[in-house]
Amino acid sequence: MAYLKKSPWLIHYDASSCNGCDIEVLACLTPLYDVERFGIINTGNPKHADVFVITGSINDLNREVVKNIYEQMPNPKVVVAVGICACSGGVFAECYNVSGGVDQVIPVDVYVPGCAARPESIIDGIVKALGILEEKRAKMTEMEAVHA
Amino acid sequence: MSKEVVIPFGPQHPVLPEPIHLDLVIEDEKVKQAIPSIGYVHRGLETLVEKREYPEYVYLAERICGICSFIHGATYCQGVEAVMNVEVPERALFLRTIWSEYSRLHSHLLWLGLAADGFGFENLFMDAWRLRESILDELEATTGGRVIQGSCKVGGVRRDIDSETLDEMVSRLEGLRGELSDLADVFLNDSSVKGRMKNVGILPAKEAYDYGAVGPTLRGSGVSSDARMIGYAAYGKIHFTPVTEDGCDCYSRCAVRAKEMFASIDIIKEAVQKIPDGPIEVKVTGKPEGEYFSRAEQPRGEVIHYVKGNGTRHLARHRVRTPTLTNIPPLVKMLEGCELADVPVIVLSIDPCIGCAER
Amino acid sequence: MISVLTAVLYLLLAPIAGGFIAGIDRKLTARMQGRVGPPVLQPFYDVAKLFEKEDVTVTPSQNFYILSYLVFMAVTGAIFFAGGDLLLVLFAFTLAHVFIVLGAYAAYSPYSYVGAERELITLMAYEPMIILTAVGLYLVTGSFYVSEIAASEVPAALYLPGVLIGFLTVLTIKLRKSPFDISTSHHAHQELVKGLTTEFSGPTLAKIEIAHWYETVVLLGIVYLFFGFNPLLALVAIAVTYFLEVFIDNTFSRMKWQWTMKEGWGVAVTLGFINLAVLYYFYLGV
Amino acid sequence: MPEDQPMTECTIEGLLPAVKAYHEKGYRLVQISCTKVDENFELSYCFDIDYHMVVLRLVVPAGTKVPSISGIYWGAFIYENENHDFFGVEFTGINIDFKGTLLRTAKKYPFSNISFREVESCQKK
Amino acid sequence: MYDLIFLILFPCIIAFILLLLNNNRIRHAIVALAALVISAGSIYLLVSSFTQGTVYYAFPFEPTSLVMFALEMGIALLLLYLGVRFKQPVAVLLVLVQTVMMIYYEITWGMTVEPEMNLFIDQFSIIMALLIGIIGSLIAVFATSYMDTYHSHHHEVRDRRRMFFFVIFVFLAAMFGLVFSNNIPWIFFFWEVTTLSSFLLIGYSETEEATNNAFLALKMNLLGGIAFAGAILYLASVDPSGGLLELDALLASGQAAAIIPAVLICFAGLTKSAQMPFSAWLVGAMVAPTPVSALLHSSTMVKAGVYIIVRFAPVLAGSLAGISIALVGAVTFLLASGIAISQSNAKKVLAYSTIANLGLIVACAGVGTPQLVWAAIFLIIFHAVAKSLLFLCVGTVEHRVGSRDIEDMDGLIVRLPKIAAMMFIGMAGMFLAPFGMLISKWAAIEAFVVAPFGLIFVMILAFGGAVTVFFWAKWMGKIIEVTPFGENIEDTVSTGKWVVLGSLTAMTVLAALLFPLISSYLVEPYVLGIFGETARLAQDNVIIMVLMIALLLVLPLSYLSYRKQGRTMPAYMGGRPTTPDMKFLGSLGMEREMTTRNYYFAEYFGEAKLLKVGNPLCILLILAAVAAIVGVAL
Repeated sequence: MAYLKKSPWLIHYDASSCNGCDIEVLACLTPLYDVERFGIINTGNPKHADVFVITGSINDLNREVVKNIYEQMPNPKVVVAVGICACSGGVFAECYNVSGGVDQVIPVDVYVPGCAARPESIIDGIVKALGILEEKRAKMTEMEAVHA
Repeated sequence: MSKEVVIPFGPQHPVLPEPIHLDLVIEDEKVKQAIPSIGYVHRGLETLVEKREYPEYVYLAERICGICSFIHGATYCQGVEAVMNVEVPERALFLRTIWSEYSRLHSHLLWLGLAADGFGFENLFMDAWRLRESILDELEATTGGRVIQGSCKVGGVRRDIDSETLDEMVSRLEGLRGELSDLADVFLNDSSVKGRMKNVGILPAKEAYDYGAVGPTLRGSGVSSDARMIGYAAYGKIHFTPVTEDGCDCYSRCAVRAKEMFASIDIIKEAVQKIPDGPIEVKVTGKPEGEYFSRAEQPRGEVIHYVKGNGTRHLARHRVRTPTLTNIPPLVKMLEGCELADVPVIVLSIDPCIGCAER
Repeated sequence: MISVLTAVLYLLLAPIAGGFIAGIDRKLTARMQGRVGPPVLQPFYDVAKLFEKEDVTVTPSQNFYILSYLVFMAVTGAIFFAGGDLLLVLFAFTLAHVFIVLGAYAAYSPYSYVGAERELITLMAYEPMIILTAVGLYLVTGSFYVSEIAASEVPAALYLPGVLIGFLTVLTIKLRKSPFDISTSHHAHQELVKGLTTEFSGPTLAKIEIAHWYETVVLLGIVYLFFGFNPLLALVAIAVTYFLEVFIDNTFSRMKWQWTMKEGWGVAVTLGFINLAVLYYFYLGV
Repeated sequence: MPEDQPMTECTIEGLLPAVKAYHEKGYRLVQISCTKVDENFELSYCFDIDYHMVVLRLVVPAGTKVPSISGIYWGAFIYENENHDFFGVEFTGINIDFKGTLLRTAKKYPFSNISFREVESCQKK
Repeated sequence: MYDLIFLILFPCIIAFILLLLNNNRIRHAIVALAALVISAGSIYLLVSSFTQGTVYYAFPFEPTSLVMFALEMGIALLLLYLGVRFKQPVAVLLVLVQTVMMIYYEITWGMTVEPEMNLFIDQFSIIMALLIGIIGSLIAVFATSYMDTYHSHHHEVRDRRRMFFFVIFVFLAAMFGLVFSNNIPWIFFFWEVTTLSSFLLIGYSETEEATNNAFLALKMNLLGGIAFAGAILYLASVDPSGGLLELDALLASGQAAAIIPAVLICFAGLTKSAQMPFSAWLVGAMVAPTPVSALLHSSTMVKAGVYIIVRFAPVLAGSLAGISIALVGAVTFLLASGIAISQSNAKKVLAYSTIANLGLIVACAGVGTPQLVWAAIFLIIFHAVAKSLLFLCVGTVEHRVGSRDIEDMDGLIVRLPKIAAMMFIGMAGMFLAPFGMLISKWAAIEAFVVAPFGLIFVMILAFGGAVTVFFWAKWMGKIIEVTPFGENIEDTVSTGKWVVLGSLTAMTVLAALLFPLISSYLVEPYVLGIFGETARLAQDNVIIMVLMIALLLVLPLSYLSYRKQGRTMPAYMGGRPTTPDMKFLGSLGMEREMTTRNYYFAEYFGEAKLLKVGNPLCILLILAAVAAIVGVAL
């Protein structure tokens, strides 16, 4: 089993990134990096996604949006925070409208560093997340077994 | 009984790489009303002038946006230099010009790809982004960063490019010209692409000018307006005419961008020919006092960095007016009465960079 | 006339064949885009993964329609491969499609709703040409039965060039390939997110995928009928057809609903009608 | 070479006539920006024709209601809404009034109320 | 024979009782009882007669004809009075023309013609009698409680329920008379009674709109009536002995002799079945209380029109006039289906769907091959059942929800789950695969393929069918949306209504299940009797379809397993936080509510737009048919 690892579908959301990490996430799809080799698809729809790739930090307006997207994803799911802003707020941490990294709102499984994060490290991060995804699935089936 | 469908379009939406939201009111796929709303990526970085000293603030200016990064940095520096009356060495100005045009190339390729994706031509998206990688390679090789370069500083630039490398870069660009024109050819001549962009999102010249459109959005409506003609950096020394198209629709805006890529190559080529030897920076001392509206042409249009110094190491005010912000009113007009399927194409046709617009 | 054995074989093998076709499709697409692309087995991994996921719904009833969609898509194919009446196959097809549309409606979500409306538009666009295809095959082979059409020695494709081209056009609509992927697309980047399938997740989404595999096999089966006189040629024709579909998918932008209608009805009233009119004149003298 | 950017000051009554004059001469509205200087708002209206930029400066005390120029330059609403959201400058008669929802900031009028930035930590976990 | 006479006279008796009676509760009881008796009577007719084939009965001609003539004159006087009173000169003129024609006939031939076999029964009549007897009386039962609610909602409308039920039962009687008569003047008499009845029912609410629409219906039907009268005059003049005034004799007399009266009578059929350019009256008729619409659309009135055309199918078959008439039907089918897309008023959608389906029946009958007649009869059956169900459901919904607009039917499955399920079945019956309408359409396609000029019909059928799927499916989608708001308000529906709706739903499903039996015991023998050959669907296909229905009935059981599994989550709203009733914060700080609306494409399928095409085209086609018979006459 464990087909999750072979077919991770992403959803990407730009929380309050400067676009630097966003375009690098997109660049992962394109011929040079071609993440579809690993079965990764950028679905753009939370209900189809397994991996939540989020760039940029949290502000007051997008807090609910990030939460909403996360909740709408079916289990098991993982969150990958891409770029320093998503990890901690980065250079904008002191801005009045920025309240910090994504982990304030939703649990983050993998932190990808960089400003902007390079496609290679983004792919690395996602691959790492797949391991966690698999653990979560195993736990989920265990829970189901217990309940049943 | 009203037959109107109300759809929350965004902030999270796969055709919008960035969060912006529209409340689409449609009837039979005809958009009755579409008012955009922004604010999801607002950080408020302009207030950080109080925490960062003006030379250090360049990093922040560059991170206003990850696509127009270099030009933001350069325009900010240009503003501070104007306030402080710094005479920047010629070579640095030429290098800024070269990098700016590389940024424009990568941004236009990025846009062409996203636009293709917006009207469902995945292959074209892939092709545009494949070519974009070779531009990014040049940027990375010469500055060290793919999307955020960090090579501009108040008083000049941080890195030099030796003339051999410059020549190689030009010859590689010449090599790329063929592939780029193949790509542009599809955008300009493919019937299905034309079908999706011709007569979509009409913005007549007068409205474009009156509503404050800038950049390709304005030039696509036949108004020749390009901030590079002001002659900042080394543009004054380079022969150049703005690209305009007079279709006033998405197709024209696309054509402007496609053709500007070649203009950029020409500019880089000319700049490399004319680049003088010399230092790449001057030492800047003192504290800025005074104000200046620093203007430059970004891939998306004219950007303005307003810099006001008060005689301390901290600026009193830094305000960025980005092209996307001022292109929003024309966008509101363009969306009126369009088709639902045209919404992404029209929104993308102003090349929105929300990261810029909201800072 | 009706063969239960082939129907059962279809029920068992079609998902495998359909999955492979989808895998080859993705590989080909990637190659055309200058990418390596996923493994050929990727569609199977995707579906297997979806079965491992949680089934999140807006309302439980939406899943009922999808189950019906899958079942009737399978029934459609079973009737086809059992050699049943081609028109009945087409009507069962419509029934199956209406079910997925209803599933999208049931969810009461803006995107799936618009997707459902658009799916109905595509349904309206391709239906006439599909019916004319059956009629054309009847005119040259003298039967509406798939078994008899397939066994017919008449080179149907030669008599029905217009109908064949018309059918290939609407095949693109049916396979939801660009330029006609207006209701839901394989690539998410369209104005409707995932349109029709936006609200389905996990196992239910997997069922939609499997139903799509069943569908692909039947549709390619109809292509076979044009070349039934020479099975080898028919297989080549199927391969060429599918390659062509992938190629078209990669060389067109997505069209709007008006064009989908125009194309679908256009080929029916021009190519389909002219071709059939000629046949009528020669065969029936009317 | 820095550009020459001539600046004229105007009064609140003189604003609309001055803007109208620019509009009639064919100037393009470049931007409207605001700076808080002491207790005053310093509004800059930039216009451009043939790559020559002029600045119209209006200095008003906080709390003044400024007439909107969106009747003359339709697209001005975006700047006026922005300045309202950042500084709390009130514009009267905007054609598309977002009523403070264009950029919904965590703090109200962050650019005119600088004090909180000194006292509070911005990162609130 | 007595069962025929009973079925004609019994509703009349009930009608008079109801006219005299003013007690609502007794009325309910009598209607229910009468409905039971009439249904039982028609079923008895089926059981006793279906094996006998065609049987003719001699019924005294003279006295009956006199009574009928007297009644006809009475009707004429009533219509003249109403026409004058409501200042409708055209209507007055038409009544006068028709009356003069009938008086002329009566004076010239009335005493000399001597038709003998005046009543008859065959399989087609049995089918029609079943539809009239069962569906018609179920609608009458439904009407009792419907009219109670109607009057409690519409205080401005004068309570004329006595008249209402009187007319309804007279209507049923006339329909029975129409399908049992072998005597063409008698058919004409019953024909005129249905015209009058529908006129009175449409104008029930006495509003200006209702009155105008009633007169519109009257005028159009009178136009048909005049053609019918013309046919009688022609037949009497050709054969003064009256031999040709017997339907069977006329049909047997061969195309050359029968084509002229056939076209005239079919013209009457076109007006009655609301084909273009006469579709306006049926659309206008929906101002009437919903049971009236149900009655007009399903088992009476319009079905009289297609009944007569199907009867004349053997005469029309293969003639140029027949093709023209068939094309009127085909064009009407295509365009009316198109118009249905652009309508959001549920009753209007149903009306246009009726017009479209009648068009299909006319197309089948006009071309008139055995297979097509087979299909036409099935279309009549399935349409009657499903359409009456849909009308009555819409009527019920209208009273509960307060609107008959489809856009107000969001989440009907939440608010009125059982009604919604019934509507669902009714709609499925109208356009989905294993159900009746589609079987008939399918048979029609297969038959048209080999028929003369078949390609044109096949094309029209292919396009019309596609359009049909669109407008039904989007409506279906609307009612099954599971909205997060809305309460179950179903308990206010009365028991009587449940019984009626339940029976009709059961009949929709049963008709599809029993279709092989109906085919082999009723329709096939009829077609065989007329053409000497018959049509049927291949047994394989029948088996497959029955299996499909079985599957459809089993699949809902899977619903039981869904309750346990899975998490429910609000719909995807672009990431925006949404309240449970789908409100969200929009631009400019406005609170907005997500709404879903169907597509209508008024600019492509608008009523005015398509009628502008359809009416002239159909007039031309009718003129072509007339030209064809003039050619024959010369």
